[in-house]
Amino acid sequence: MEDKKIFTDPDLTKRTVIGPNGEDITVDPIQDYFCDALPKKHEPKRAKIFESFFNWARAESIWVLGFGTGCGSIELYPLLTPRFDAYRFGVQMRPTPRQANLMIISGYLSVKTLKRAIRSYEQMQNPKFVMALGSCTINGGMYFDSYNTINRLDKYMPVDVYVAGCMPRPEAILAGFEALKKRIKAGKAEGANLYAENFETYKKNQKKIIRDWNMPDYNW
Amino acid sequence: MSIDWIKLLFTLLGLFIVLNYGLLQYGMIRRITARIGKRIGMPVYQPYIDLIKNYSMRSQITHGVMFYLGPVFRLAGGVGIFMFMPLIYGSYYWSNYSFSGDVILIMYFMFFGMLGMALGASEGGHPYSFIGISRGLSQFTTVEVPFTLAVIAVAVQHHSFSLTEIVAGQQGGIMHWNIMTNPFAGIAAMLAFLGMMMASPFNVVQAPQEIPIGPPTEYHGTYLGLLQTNRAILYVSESILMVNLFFGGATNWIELIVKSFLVFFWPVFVGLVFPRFRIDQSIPWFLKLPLILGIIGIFMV
Amino acid sequence: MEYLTLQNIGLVTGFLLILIGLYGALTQKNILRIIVAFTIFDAGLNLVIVALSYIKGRVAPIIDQTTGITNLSEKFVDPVPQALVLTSIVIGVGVTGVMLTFALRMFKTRQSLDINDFKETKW
Amino acid sequence: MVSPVHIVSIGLITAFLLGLGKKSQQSILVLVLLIATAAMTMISGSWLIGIMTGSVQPTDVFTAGFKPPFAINLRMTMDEAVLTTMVNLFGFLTVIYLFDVLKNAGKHLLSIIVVFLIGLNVIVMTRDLFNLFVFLEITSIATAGLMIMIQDSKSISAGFKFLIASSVISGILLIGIIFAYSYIGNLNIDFMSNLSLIKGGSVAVFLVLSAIILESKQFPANGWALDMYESAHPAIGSALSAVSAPAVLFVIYKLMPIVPESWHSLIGLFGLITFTFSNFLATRQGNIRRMLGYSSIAQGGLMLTVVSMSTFFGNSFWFIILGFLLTNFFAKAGLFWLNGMVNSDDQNKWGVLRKRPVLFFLFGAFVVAIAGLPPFPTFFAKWEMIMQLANGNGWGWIVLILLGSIFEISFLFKWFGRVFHAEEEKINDIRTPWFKQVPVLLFGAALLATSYYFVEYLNFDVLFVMLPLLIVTVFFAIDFLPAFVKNLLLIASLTIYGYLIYPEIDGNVMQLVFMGVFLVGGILTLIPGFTQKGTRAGFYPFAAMTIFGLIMLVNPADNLTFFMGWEQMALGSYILILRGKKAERPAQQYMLFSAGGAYLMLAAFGLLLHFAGDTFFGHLNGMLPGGGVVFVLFALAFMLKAAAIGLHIWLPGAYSEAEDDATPLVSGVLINSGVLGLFWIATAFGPQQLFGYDIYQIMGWVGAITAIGGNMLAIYEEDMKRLIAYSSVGAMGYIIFALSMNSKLGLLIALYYMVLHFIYKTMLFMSAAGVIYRTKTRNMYEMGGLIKSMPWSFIVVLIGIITLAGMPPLAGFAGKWMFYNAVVMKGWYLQGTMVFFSGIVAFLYLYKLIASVFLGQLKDNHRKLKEAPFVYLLPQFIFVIAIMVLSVFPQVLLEPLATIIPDRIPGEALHWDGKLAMTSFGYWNAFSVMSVVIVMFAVIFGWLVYHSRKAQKVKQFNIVFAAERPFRPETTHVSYNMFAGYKKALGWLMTPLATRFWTGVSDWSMAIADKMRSWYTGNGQTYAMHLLLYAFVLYLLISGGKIL
Repeated sequence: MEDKKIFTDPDLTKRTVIGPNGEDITVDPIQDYFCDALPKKHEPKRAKIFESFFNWARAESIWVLGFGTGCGSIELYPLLTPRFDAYRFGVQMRPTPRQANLMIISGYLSVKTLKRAIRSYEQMQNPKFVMALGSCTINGGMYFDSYNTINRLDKYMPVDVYVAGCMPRPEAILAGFEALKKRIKAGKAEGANLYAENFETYKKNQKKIIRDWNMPDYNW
Repeated sequence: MSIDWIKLLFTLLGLFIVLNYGLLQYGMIRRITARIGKRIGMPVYQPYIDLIKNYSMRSQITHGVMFYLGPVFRLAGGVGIFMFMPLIYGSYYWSNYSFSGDVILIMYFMFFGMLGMALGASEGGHPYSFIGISRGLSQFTTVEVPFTLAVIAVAVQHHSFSLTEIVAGQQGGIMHWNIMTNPFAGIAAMLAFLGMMMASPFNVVQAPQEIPIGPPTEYHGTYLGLLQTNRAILYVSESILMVNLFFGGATNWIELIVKSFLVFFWPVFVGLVFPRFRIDQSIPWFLKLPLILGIIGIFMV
Repeated sequence: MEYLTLQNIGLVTGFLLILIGLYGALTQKNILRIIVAFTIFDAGLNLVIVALSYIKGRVAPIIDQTTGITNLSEKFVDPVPQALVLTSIVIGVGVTGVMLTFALRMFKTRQSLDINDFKETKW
Repeated sequence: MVSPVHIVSIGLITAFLLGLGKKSQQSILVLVLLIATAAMTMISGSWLIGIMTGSVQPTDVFTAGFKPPFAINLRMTMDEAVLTTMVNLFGFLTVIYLFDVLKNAGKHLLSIIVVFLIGLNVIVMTRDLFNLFVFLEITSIATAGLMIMIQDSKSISAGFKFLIASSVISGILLIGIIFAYSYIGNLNIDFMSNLSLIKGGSVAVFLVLSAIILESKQFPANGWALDMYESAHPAIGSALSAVSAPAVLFVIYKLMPIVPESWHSLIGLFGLITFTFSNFLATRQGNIRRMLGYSSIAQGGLMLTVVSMSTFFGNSFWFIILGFLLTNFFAKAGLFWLNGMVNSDDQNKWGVLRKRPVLFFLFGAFVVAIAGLPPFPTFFAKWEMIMQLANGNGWGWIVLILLGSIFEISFLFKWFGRVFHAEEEKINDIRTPWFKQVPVLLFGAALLATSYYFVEYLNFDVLFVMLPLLIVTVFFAIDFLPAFVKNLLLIASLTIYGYLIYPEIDGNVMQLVFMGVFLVGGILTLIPGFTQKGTRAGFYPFAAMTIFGLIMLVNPADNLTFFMGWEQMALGSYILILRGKKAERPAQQYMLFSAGGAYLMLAAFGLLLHFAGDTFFGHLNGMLPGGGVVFVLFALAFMLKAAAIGLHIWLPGAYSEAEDDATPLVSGVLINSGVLGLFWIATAFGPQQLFGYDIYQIMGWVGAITAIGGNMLAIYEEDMKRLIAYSSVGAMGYIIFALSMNSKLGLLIALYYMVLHFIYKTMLFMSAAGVIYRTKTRNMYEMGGLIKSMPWSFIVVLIGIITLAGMPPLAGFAGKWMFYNAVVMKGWYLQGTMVFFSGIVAFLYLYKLIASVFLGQLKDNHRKLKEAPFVYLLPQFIFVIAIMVLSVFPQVLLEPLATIIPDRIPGEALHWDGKLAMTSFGYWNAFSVMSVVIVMFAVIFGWLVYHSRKAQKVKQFNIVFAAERPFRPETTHVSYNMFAGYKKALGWLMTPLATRFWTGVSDWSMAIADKMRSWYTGNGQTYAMHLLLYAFVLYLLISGGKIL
């Protein structure tokens, strides 16, 4: 009888409120509060020269979403210190997913965090990139048989660069940035479009893990 | 009504110069900031790349009409200040559209962008936008008081609100600059300038660690590009305003750039040294020393 | 001794009565006593009226054998106040009567004749 | 012509006849009484008419065949005819009114009524002192008899107290009479003119006079009278107030010739003290009848003043006394009678009157008449009295009258407001049989007729006063029509009126501007009224009254017209405000402050008359030497209306609690009357000094503080309308500041800003009204995200706030730009900076207004809102167009406005070079600024729209929320206490000093009144003591401190 345990969120269930003139207004939060459009694929510019110019700019200006998961987030901060100074490579931290291009999944993802990570990822704008740190995002690492962590990140979102290690040192992450830049400049970093194209698959995978997905499929 | 096309061309050229200068200046400042933190820092041209990248974002979202208008207002405000600002003393073509109005027009045009931005960000509906805006507006009220006193002092001193006149009155060497002839007003304005630039210690408006980045939380892509463009233009324009008001204006571009860079370096310098004020600390701060200096400045005339 | 005329005695007595009456009216707590005080007050008033009109050596303005019918205006005291005093007495009686009526009714409502018990309307 | 003595004889015969009747024939007896009173009325009435038309000569009736002084004579002249008619008519109506009571009462009551009437008639007519005494006593006994008509312990004990008091009084009177007789040898008033010259004779005069004064219930020796008013049957109370008091006052009038000249003013002063203090004590009264009693006594005091100073008032005496007498007669009687119908002394139960619109209207008319507001006779009488007093330098007197009037207004309108708002469930049923209604209706009609004659007598301008009054009257008459018809009619009549009046004022730019503001404002603010359903009873007459009152201010022929317009506007707007659901207290505050302002103005008019003669204050043309006080009084009065800081506390409540669609009228339009006045005094008086201080300097500071204070207060408001209301305070501060700069530019700013403030504030209030109409709430934190459902309203608010903030390129900037120039020219840097600061502070609340209502998160219950109705939007967009035109071509307005400002005002004017505005300090070209901005804006917007053409539209919760989602709109929308940080930083500026001060004033005066009225202990003996003390003090004052 697992069904009974499913928690229904009172903020997301339909409800009736009384309008100013005494009329009944039915509010369906999912419908009314959230945009339920699905992601679209955004084609690159047809003119090759423009596209490569833009890709160069994207590669040289990587804005990282400050979202730390797992133990790897501690390895991110040294990037900004004089010793490693990721700014040199055009890498900057942004506090809001709307403005960020790169999401760094810095370690294992518990199911709960995965949900948030996906939301944040979806709120980033195309083109967007994902860098995954550590073994945990590749095969679960030491949490391979944990009941509440995922094993493979790229089942849930398209990953551009994996940086191996447990955890990778900042130098490795810097190398990861370089690799990502190459990928972007080569026009291969089309993760956002990949996600949009294979949205159903990704969503299915995500929902398999996240039982209480009670929001519209795509978080705008 | 005949339009002076050559003048328009010069104005646009000036705008282009100022935009580039602003972006480079920003890069430069970031670089200098990095060096103070013993880092190497980003390339000087990094702001260009950021700008291009933002304009090249493929997807965008919108929260409504006002969401669009916010950045438009903001940039129009910034460009407006530039448009009504005489750049080079004695040059007809580099005086932009300053014949439309005097320093008061410029002062009030600052609000134009602020209010528009505030409305646009509010349309986004993000609570942090509201909080950031309420802080920004609150702080702005007292920032402007010493600044206004200083402007009035200068205007009284030169018997004109016209920036051209004010610059003309300061010609003839460093001792004629208003910062020398009326140091109190000058210092009051420079202190107020800290607040206008929203640099630390007065950057609680955007407070990245606290309310992501305040008003523009929801802005991205082209919107953010507009805002960045505006920042480049606005900061330089405001620096030029300070140069015109207190540092003798400029008779050529080199002088203008050097002076405005030095003026702009003042809030950066302060910001690197001091930590951030809370909003209820920063608001009264401007009503203390800067206000007193401003009042002395006005009665010095 | 020249002040000790009948008129002055009347006047002084009258005013004394008036004062006594007023004093009584202002200090007595019993309504009936107040009414009595007012009758004293009235009596004093009337006495003053009569005394004021008294002229030494003259008689009351009533024609009888002793007065004859000639030169009456030199024999009589001023007749007008006499008439006034009659009216005044009548009115005094009337007022006293009304007051007594009120006293009766007041007693019926409260079973009390203390004037301090009738202060429900104030301020 | 029937001899007046037959009034008495008919009465006596009737009294005897009634004695003969049997209990079973009570109805017939009542009929007999009715006929008798009718006959008495007819006799005195025929004399009145005869004397008025001149067909009959005033006459003396000699009794007993002798001429006075040997016998009693009754005189019948105009005065007596008026009074006896009043008495008898009143008696007649009382009989009708008491029909049910009399039918069931004993026959003695009928006799008592007749005796009472006879007594009063003779008191009025007789010229014989002793006869007077006799009939005073008879009246007293009859009054005592009437007191026990209702036989509860209250009225019995009150009757007894009355008997005690009247015994004491009659004692004093009798001694006085007898002394007078012994000195002078007769009893006729006409033969006593040299009594006071005889040694000791003045004591006799004093005794007689003081007895009568005591009889006229002067403060503070009047406890017995108050108790009577409180406990007697309302019809009897009404008789005491409406006929007894005037009769006694008439006796004083008769006695005045024998009273030494030097006493007159002292008696007058005592009367005035009664007026002031009785009204003062009445403010603490909850019991209606006692309150009416206080009020009657106060009116009596005022009339005593007039009567005792009849020689001083000279030709105006009749005008003044009739004004007070008739108003008090009709209105007080009417109110007492209404009290009898409502049958409750509890103000809360008076709400029942609302079920009878006609009676309710009359109730209002009575209250307003007593309060001395136009167009009722008291208003004109008070005006004339003050003018005369001012002529004679009676400043202290004026202060007392005005103080008393303020107290009067305070309690009367508290009552009125309570009746207007008393809750339905507390309302019991009202019994209004025809015989109770008829007297009230008659007296109501008579009051209105009297008012008509007074207005007619004063010969007002036809087009500017009589026509408006006529229109207002018509709207009272057609109040039963549906709302939209009346709305249409009012708009039409305003339009036609504008058309009629245009040729009159064409060429006078100032009048055109203000008339435009008032007329156009009136018309446009009425348009939203089309959404109203039903009859909307009572709105349109008062809306018309307000608007036409404003119009009267624009082109007044003299000070009186101006003042009348002012009061009329105050009254009309008071009702409009009172109509709001929770407006009782705010409306009361509004009325009090309005009245305060009006009375300050009245005092100023008095002073002006003294200094400058009978000129209209706006036409003084320059310096008025030593007019500092006048100027300050005027300035205070107008600043009250314009809500300068400290005097502003009425404004937020009044504006926000008024009906939503009436708010633009009472705020945006009406507040300009204050500006009009200020502008007038600023141009007419020139710079003035008070105690060596430059008044303009002070006003400048007041304006600056007002600007900051108003705006600061607005920041923390959560109520949409209160926020806009406080913003009005700020704007008014700005205008006051600009005016007090006293330079050409300053005045230009004030005028320009007046027009602009009118436009944007009306617009904002209407827009707010539209939003409130849809959302049914005024709290901004309950709204949010309305831009999607109400885009047009949003645009209006946006334009409104940009204008308000003074941002280029819209019209508001013109004001700011001129302001800087003016400040720098004037040298008021500090004040100027304060005003500038207030301007930036305005951003805070403007942002709050637009953001928390239109932006942010849409609330659940507002999901299905529609745009505000078209009739709300139409006027708003007319205003928007006006703003747009002004923004591009400010010279359209600024150039004509500049012509209004007289040349003698110092300072530099604004120069125009084509589209370029110039001063010696700066320049500004609105057209080119606008062009630059539009081009720039369009380019950037085009660029952005092109770039973001594919942007995905998202919904309200699609925001980054730290990887979570918002829970509810209510918890996501930031609005409540939005500027908490600001409060923390600068909240100390908001210490509500003004509110505390006024609350303190009110609390203290209440406490003092409470303490003072405990003087009336309720003990008959104490009251008797009061009488003696009063006489003693009066004696001491008259004799100059010597006991003998």
